[in-house]
Amino acid sequence: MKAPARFWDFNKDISGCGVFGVLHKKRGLIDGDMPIKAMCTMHDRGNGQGGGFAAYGIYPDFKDCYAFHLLCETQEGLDNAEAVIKTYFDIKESQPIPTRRTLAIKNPPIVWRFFLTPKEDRPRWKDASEADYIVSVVMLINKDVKDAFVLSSGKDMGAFKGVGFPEDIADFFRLDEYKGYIWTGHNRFPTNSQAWWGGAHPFTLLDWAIVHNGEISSYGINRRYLAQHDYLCTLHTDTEVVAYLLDMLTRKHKLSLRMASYIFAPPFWDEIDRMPPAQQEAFRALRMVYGPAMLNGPFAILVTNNTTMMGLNDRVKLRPLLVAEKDDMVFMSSEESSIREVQRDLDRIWAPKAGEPVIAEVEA
Amino acid sequence: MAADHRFVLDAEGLYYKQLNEQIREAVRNGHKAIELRNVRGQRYIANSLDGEDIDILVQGVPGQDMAAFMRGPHLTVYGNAQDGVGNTMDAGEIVIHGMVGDVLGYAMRGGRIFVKGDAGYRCGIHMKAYMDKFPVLVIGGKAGDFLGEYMAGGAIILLGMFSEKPAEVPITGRSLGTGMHGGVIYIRGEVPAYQLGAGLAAKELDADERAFLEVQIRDYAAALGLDAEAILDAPFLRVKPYTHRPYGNMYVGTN
Amino acid sequence: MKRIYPQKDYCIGCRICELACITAHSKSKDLIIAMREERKQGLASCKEVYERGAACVALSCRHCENPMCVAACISGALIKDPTTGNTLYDADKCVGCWSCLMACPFGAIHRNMQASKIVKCDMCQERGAPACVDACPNKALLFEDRG
Amino acid sequence: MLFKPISQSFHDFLVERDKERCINCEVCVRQCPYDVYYWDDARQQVMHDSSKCIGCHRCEALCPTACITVRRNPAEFRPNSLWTGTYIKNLFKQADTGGVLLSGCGCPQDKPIYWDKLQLDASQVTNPSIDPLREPMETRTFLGSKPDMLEFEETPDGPCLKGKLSPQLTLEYPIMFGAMSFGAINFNLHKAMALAATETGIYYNTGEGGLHQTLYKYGKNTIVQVASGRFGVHRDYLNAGAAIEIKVGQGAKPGIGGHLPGEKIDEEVSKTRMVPLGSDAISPAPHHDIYSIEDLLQLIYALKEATEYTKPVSVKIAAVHNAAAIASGIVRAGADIVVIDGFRGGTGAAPTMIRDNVGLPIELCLAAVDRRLRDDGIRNQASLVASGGIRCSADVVKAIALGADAVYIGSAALIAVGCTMCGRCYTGKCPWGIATNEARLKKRQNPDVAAKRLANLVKAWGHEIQEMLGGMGLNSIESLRGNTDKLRGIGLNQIELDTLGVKAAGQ
Repeated sequence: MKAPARFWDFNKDISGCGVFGVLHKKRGLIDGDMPIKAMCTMHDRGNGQGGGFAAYGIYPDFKDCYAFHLLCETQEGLDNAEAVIKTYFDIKESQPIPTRRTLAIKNPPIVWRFFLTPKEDRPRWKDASEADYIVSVVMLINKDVKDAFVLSSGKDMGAFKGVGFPEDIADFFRLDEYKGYIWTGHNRFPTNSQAWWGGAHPFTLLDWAIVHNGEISSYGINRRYLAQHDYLCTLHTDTEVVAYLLDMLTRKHKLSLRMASYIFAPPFWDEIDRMPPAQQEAFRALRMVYGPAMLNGPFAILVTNNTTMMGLNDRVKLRPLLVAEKDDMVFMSSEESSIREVQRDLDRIWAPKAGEPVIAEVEA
Repeated sequence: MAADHRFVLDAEGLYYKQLNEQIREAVRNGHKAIELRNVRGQRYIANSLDGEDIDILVQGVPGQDMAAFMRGPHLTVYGNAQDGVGNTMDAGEIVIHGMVGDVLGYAMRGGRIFVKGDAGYRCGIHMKAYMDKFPVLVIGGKAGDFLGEYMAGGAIILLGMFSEKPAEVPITGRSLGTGMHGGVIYIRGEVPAYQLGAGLAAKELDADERAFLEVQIRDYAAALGLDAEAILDAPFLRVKPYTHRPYGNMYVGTN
Repeated sequence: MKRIYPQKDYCIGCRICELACITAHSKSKDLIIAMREERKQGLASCKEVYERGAACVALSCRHCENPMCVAACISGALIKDPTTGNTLYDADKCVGCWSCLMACPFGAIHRNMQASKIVKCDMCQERGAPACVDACPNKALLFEDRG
Repeated sequence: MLFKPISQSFHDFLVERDKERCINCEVCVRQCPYDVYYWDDARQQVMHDSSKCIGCHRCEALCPTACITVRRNPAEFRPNSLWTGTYIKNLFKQADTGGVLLSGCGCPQDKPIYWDKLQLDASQVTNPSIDPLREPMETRTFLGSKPDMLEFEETPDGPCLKGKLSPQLTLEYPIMFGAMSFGAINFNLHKAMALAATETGIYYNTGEGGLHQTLYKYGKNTIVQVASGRFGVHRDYLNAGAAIEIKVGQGAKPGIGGHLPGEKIDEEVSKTRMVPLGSDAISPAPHHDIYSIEDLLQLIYALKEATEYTKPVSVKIAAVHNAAAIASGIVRAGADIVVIDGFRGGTGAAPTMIRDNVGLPIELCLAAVDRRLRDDGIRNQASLVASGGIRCSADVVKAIALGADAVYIGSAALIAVGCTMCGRCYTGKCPWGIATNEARLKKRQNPDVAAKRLANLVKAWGHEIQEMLGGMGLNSIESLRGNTDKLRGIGLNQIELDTLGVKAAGQ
């Protein structure tokens, strides 16, 4: 793709944060209360400028539909977005996302969800794979429809986020009423004050959801690299690139999540130089080819999809990340306290090494 | 050389990379005499090939840059060749029984190329000689413009005899030997003065030059099955630079 | 033993080594005074740059293993130091007969005409390292132990 | 002045000698190849003639009593911002001789230097700066064609690559010594570059004068160049280096060939270039086998065939108006590396009018080329090397942020070994022993000393690059490459900012 005009002219939001995630290996359903409580423990990692959650397994009745969560500043925005959606999808269900009026959330936008199946003839992107087709429509709405924004677009999952502390956002979206087998939560401390609902975490694309603590200093080149591969960054935040990079690497380049994590946080050259020849060759090639996708700067990210949760640190571990296990549950968090808050006795708790991915998977 | 002793490679349908790899492989396996059949446009035949005892016969039309950087082998083409034959060639001999395209023997610094028919534009540019290396280019037909431009060494011999061009076309194009600062161009018959590059003049041959020419012509005739005496039975002229530093006084220093 | 080895390929013939030698062996240790005043009093360089065409090389006493100069010395002013192997010169004993000068096959001994004494490289024992080596702008003089 | 044309009366420099300090040692006499100084037998002292001085400052550097100062000649013409002294003197010279004005070194004119109008970023609070003295800071760089994606087989021992990558150059620092031919500069410096490149894990470029037999052993760190004159080009030469570069153009003289005057062709140069002693070595303006882009493809693959696809092939062009489109074509023609040389690039000799008026600043051209290759989706297919007026490590960092994989340095490397940019390289009488093959002068470069200085330079820049990277919160150079977010423009207009792909400072 040709780089967008004035591709260098962007405002990148910078934020400090806290992250939490939990996965049940046997798809056991976890109450929304648990991630909410965990995030409350880390209240002081944020400043009320953003909070959000991603939950998997919440729409068992619409398992096979793409659940589009929409955020609209105006009714016109929602109408226009719906018109676009109707062009490309058959709507199985269209409804407001249930909310609760809370004092903490002032002037909330309209939040709406659609359960969708792609139109048989896939207008405009006939030859695209189904996933590419979904991504194209999401990009289209986010880029061209004024005042409308797709929060999430995966199956049997959804993102809930906005401006406020995570507990306020949870209250607003009535998350205590949902049950899911994977949850992630995020508490945000943006450095600049222009907080907006779309800029909160998690960032999603298809089934992927990402919560991130830190700043991606390589954002400028990550974004350009994505533009070369037809991904348009529209959200003014560095975390967005992780979602798109993951989509590109795992779906288009067919790399495993582990290989993608090596691309994000590759071993240092001196470590590579000490590896056996075959691995040396592999990692040399990986760094040569995917250098622009490397995430440089401090980060701890939790990446989830329908079956997996991956925790990853930058390669010099500039942000904290802890992992814990209890029976069939795997927890990942910025702070041990948040895990202990929701699960006092743990089978095991450890801090993974810098740059070493921890991958928890739902059993088949 | 009898064709039945040759190692035969069929180039039909082969891309040049495969053909050239097969040639290199054959040479590595000790084959000295190789015949390439059904060649149609494959580039870089004998590119960079090393070895005086290698003999390659090309049946068909070889592609661009044949024998570029070649050092040593003997190459025969029974037909026409395209552009860039003998590009930056080092040593060896190329015999072409037809005509050739443009840029023949560019920057060639050793070996000989014998062309029976016409040659295209910009042939023999920047040929150079050094020590025992002395490139020789013999063109039996007529040549295009800029023959021997920038020539720094070696010899070009232009006969104008076996040409496809009409008789009234001059033996060479414009700007013959322009920028020449070494080497010599021999021309059979006349060359119009206005065709010569700036500062050059055609003169008669001295005894040494005539002796050199005769040796080359006899080899040429033998290689192509022609009558050497018939070729030599005409006056020749030679063109040489008046200085090996034609641009020595062109500049005034500053900074 | 460390010796001074000239690299003729990189000697640029500037003669700065000679100036360094004069300064190092002057009383004033000041190049300008040494050249203007002390030279008149006979101060000379132990070092000399020889040139032929483009080739040049800076030569001084080589402290030979079997020095001809020591053999030729009539007054015992030149002796071979048994421990360091250096060819030592004692000016007090020198009588200015120039025998050593004639014996030296390398022309490495010079004259102080005023004092009727010879001038010869002492490898700047006082200074610690030879001044010529330190001063050479092109590292064409090497001070090293080649066994 | 007697016996001299008028033009020489207006000389550029004045030599001042402090009589208090001069000891008549004649070091200056022996060092000046332009005969400014001489021993005056009648007066029994050293004398000088300022009119011959070219302003190289060699005498000043070597004068043991520091009694010499070389100044610009203060005798100035009547002030006139149009008809400056330079134009007046040049006109006089041309009227005297009818000659084409010839210059050495890069363009000295006061034209915008965009490096100086770009400021770098640094981390504060939200992301940490990294301390390169104690933490890993990676500058390793690979040059060559890369695929767009890879396939791995994941084994218990770790991932294994499926398939093979094309050949690559591995640089420990994103810096290389640019093409300066043997002949233009002398053997001692070629040896010094070879030694320094080997020591620091980078590459040097032979330029188009062939490769001296004794330097073949440094081939692992050598890029051999093929230019229009094809001097010293043969199969052994092509296989001697780690990569081959086709020189199409040079920043200092785009569209112009080369001309090594006979004065500089000594025995070794003659042997290496394979041209006769003392004759001019002329490189045509174009390659006469390249009149179109498909011909470039033909030559690229001729070289790849000649080396059996074991070496990356680079193509160097001058920064000209349409460089972005040309570079795109070059990549599509199969080049593994594209080199863009800006108009400030150095030269041993170039017609002054060309040097000063043709070509573009590398900064703008580099940004345009990088963007074009990205837009065309072929940025991975080739590496991008920038050159032409890189003066310091900050320039290197800015070049990489603008999209370069690495840079070539030429003038900076020569200055490291003494060059003072006097610009008389074409005379063959370089007082610093650089651009000369005269036996007496070339000795002034001791290869061991020069190699040490060059290696020092690369290492010092390497440290500085690491400091700047760390300051930006990056610990690997690939996160800087093309990351124009790390740059802000000061004093640039919107078109310049847009071309560079950089925001204005404060935004």
